[in-house]
Amino acid sequence: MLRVDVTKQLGEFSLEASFESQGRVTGLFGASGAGKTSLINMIAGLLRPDRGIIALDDETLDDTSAGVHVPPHRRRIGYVFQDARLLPHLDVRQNLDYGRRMNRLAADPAQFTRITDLLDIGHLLDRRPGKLSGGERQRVALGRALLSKPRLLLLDEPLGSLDEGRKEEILPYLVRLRDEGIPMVYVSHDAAELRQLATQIVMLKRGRVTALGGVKVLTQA
Amino acid sequence: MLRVDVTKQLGEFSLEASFESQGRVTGLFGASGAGKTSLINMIAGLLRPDRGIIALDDETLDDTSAGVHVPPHRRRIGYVFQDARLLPHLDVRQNLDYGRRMNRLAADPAQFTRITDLLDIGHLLDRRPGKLSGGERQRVALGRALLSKPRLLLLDEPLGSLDEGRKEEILPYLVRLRDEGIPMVYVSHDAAELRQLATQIVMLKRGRVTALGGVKVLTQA
Amino acid sequence: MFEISPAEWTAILLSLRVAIIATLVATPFGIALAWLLARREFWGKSVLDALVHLPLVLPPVVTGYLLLLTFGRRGLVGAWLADHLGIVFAFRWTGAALACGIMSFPLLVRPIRLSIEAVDRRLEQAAGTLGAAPWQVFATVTLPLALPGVLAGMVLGFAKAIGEFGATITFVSNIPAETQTISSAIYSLIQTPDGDAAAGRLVLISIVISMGALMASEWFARRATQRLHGN
Amino acid sequence: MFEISPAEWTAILLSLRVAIIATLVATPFGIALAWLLARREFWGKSVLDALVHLPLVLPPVVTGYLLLLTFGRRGLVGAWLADHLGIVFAFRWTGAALACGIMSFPLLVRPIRLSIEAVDRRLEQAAGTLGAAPWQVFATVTLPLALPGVLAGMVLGFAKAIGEFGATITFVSNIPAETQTISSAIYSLIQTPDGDAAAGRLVLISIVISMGALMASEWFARRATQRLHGN
Amino acid sequence: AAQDKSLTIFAAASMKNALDEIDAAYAVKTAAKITVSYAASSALARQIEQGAPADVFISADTDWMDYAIGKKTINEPSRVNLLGNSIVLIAPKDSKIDNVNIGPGFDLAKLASDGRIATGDVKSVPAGKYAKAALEKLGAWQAAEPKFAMAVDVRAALTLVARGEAALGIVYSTDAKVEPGVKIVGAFPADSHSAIIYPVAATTTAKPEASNYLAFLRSTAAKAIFEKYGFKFLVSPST
Ligand SMILES: Nc1ncnc2c1ncn2[C@@H]1O[C@H](COP(=O)(O)OP(=O)(O)OP(=O)(O)O)[C@@H](O)[C@H]1O
Ligand SMILES: Nc1ncnc2c1ncn2[C@@H]1O[C@H](COP(=O)(O)OP(=O)(O)OP(=O)(O)O)[C@@H](O)[C@H]1O
Ligand SMILES: [Mg+2]
Ligand SMILES: [Mg+2]
Repeated sequence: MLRVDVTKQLGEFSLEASFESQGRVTGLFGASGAGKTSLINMIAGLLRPDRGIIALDDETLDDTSAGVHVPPHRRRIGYVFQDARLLPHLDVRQNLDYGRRMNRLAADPAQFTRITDLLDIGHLLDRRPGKLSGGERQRVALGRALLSKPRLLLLDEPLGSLDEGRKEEILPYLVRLRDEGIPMVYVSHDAAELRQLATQIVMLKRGRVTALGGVKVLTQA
Repeated sequence: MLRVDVTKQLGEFSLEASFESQGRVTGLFGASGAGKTSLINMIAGLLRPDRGIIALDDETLDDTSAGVHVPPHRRRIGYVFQDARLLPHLDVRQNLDYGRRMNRLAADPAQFTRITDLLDIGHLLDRRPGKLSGGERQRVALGRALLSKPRLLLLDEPLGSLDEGRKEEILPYLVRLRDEGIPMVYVSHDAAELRQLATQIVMLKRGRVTALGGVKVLTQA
Repeated sequence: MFEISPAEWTAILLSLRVAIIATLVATPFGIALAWLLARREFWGKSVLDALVHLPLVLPPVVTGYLLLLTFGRRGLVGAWLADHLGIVFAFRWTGAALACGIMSFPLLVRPIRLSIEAVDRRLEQAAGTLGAAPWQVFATVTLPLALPGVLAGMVLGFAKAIGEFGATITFVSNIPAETQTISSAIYSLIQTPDGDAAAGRLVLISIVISMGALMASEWFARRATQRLHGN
Repeated sequence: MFEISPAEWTAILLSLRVAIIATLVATPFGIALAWLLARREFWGKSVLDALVHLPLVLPPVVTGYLLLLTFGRRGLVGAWLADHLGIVFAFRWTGAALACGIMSFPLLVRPIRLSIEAVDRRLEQAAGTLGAAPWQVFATVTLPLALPGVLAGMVLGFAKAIGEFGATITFVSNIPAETQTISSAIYSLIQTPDGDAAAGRLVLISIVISMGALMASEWFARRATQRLHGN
Repeated sequence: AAQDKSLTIFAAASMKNALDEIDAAYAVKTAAKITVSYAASSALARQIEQGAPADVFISADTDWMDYAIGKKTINEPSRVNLLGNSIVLIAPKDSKIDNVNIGPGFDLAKLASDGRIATGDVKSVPAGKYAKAALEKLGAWQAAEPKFAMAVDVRAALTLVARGEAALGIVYSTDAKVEPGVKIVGAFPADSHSAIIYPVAATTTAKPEASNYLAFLRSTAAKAIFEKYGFKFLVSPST
């Protein structure tokens, strides 16, 4: 369960979002500049709300009135950034392994192979991010987040720069992940994508939640 | 008329592309990693082909056998990068004006307003790129290229991070630009987008041109 | 303790003039050289690089001596400059500025080079596609983005120029009101058995000057990074 | 011309030892301080910053004299260290290393700070979301990305340590085989009427040493940037 | 006691060539190991004050020896005013100036015309202090003062003249004699300034061997060497 009830002022832009999602995949839908990235930055702990509460399951991650702010590295929340943010000094393999190493988890070669195969990045393992194409970078970022074994996944347009063929390969996998029980917050402006994946939709418009509910709210958009 | 006949080796990836486009909008279609960005980098003059020729109208831009390589700033080719590449130390207005200033063109406030309105970035003019959302950044990059008055526009998934609503506003404008006679090379993996805009399709697969022709080749993909 | 004698005032003002002129004149050369070292490959590059570092490696008196051989009245370059351009360094405050500029040059160049190397070339490419010629790219993209390095280099260079005295005194000796900077005044005082108090006073003054320069540069740098990363 | 006397060999080896130890010991402190100055706001930050630059601003003899008063056998800190930890700087090569370390500290810190400031915080954030605690982020992201600055700082510091003699000779004197570095040997030779040839030879040697250090660092830096920007 | 025949001498840098030769002779004679630290007298005196491991201090002037004695770091009875020197007026080798008579009415300013006069810093370098005293006594200081270029030490002053940067210089005769680029054009009368003296003494922490060394400095053998380098030997030599 994810509970968000926050306000945040960024320059002239004000974000006031309040929703509770039982859904395993919360689809965050909204136009460019609606505040989607800002909102998931707060869930990840990278941006502190001016006021409000963020809670995941029974753990309070942020509570400004109580002065609670769990730092990002203790949240175990995976994040696929809109701008990949691969570590440029590490090769693809090291990027993929980074989360596991930082959390001191044992290596899981089977899982590693499964994910690199799915994302078709197995042939890139020894390359550095500077030599990847845009879509390849995005796939590595997705793989890196998945391999860090998070308890919640934030995905900021993870399939944005991928071609249809690839999207259609990856989406079912994300559906499977969802069904295995890893909750996600999924940002997209592709209604079709969200219909396949999301179990609950939060519609954002200029920093306000304008609709909340099942995927059927997408048709009202 | 754009004529490209080049080979380029990048690590293990080899690009061998040869096509000629009379089309006003050449759609470059291909999966992630197919070589689309590398190809338009060569057209822009940012990447030098190992061997081959690139010619625009009657001007040879690259001819490795004759040692010709026109540097990027003399090509008057506008480029909307896959990763916006706004200049971080300039605000949005200065970014938009940059091409005009460098080419010492007179200010054209009417055109400036038309484009900022179309892209809905008029309220962002005094902001720096660091404070824009992903989609806003992409729109500014598009505006910047348009305002530099190029004789050829290269667009690398310019609408990738934009929502449907916005896409549907911008696409017709690009169609109008095309009809006014500014040739473009348009990279996308969205067949629908290309169908609306492109007059000729170049299909790339693992560095090779696998199909060439009108938009109908998209259906074979 | 805090009465400053007229002679000391003269030395202070001279030091300021020498350090400021040295820093300002050296900065454009430093930027040009930093750019060359950061961005170009050419024959003899490592020799040039070593040459830039030389004033750091050699004892200052040696540098001063070499300056004397080169830029002195009878030095190769010095004689030519005096005859053809009327520029004289020997025993002039200009010579002190030259010595300080050369001594602080390595400290100026390195941070600038570092910052230029760190500028994202993809941004420079983007500027190129917008029609900016290489020198325009340098002036409108590379240099502004390397500003923190330029400021850091100028601060280090200025601080060094205030503290420099070994090369200066060897090259232009110590002539009150012409070449006697705070540092050479402090040195003289330290060499006299009862000069400690006066030396201490001048030490405080040079600390205050450099604190001022430092804080000014921090302020500029803060503004610059705010411009970059904030609004 | 190129026969090196045993005494000169001793000075050369001592210089190398002093400069290497000074650089290696100062580097971790320099990195820590650079990080503090680059990334933290705290009370007294500008005072700390000024303090770091002090050895640059003061004439070296003043720094040497202050070191003598502080770390000398009868100095406040020196006496305590000798009594409680058995560490003696006074008139030992360790003192020469201390003097060189302190004199080159500002040159070490600035480039590192500059590079740390230039590290993209969004990458550090990304590491954080992957579970890296702040110290892990520093060790695995910030520091590797700031490597060019660390190398630049170390080179400047090393070169300075080779050339330093004003503070060293004032603090630990000029005792052959114990505190006489190449630079102080050059100084002695310059003081003797017929010492120029020998001084010139030592000058060449110190140039060669620093050229070596410079080229090694360029090589490392090149590898580091290749790792960053290429494969 | 035969085991500790090593000595550390703290000596003014300007004495290096003479003292190196003397130490070599002493080492041959006694098999002692002599280590000399050459630096500015000021630095050496302060280091001794701070407990430097020096057995013998050889200062280039009396001020710093007096300073050290005042700090009770010098074994005062062992002090000897060993050497003397004189200051001379020099000019570049190819200068037209020659055979200057330095006495009452001596007009140094006029002699320099538009050139500079190099000497050690008149506040801190001994040679400069003596030069200033002498010129004041001769009544030539006021006019000449603006023309002075004060160097960091005598060697630097000498270089300025040898390189032709300065028209004239005032340095020790010991230094002037060995620099081929300059010529001595006049000698200052000995009574125009206080005596130029190089005192030597053992420190309060000196090893017993130091007294042997001090004795050797007063020997005829040492006298010959010192005089070879132009110093005046101020004590009657022991054998
Ligand atoms: N410098 C390089 N060294 C090695 N391989 C490279 C380099 N640059 C690109 N590549 C490889 O070349 C191929 C083509 O890259 P390019 O960026 O042109 O792809 P693209 O078609 O634009 O893909 P996308 O849609 O993902 O952006 C990719 O497989 C990429 O990994
Ligand atoms: N630091 C800031 N200062 C001022 N305004 C900001 C700042 N950061 C973001 N904004 C503004 O806040 C709004 C929301 O930004 P956000 O990045 O959350 O949008 P988004 O929904 O993710 O959009 P996109 O789909 O384009 O990525 C935008 O209008 C943006 O301009
Ligand atoms: Mg966003
Ligand atoms: Mg691409």
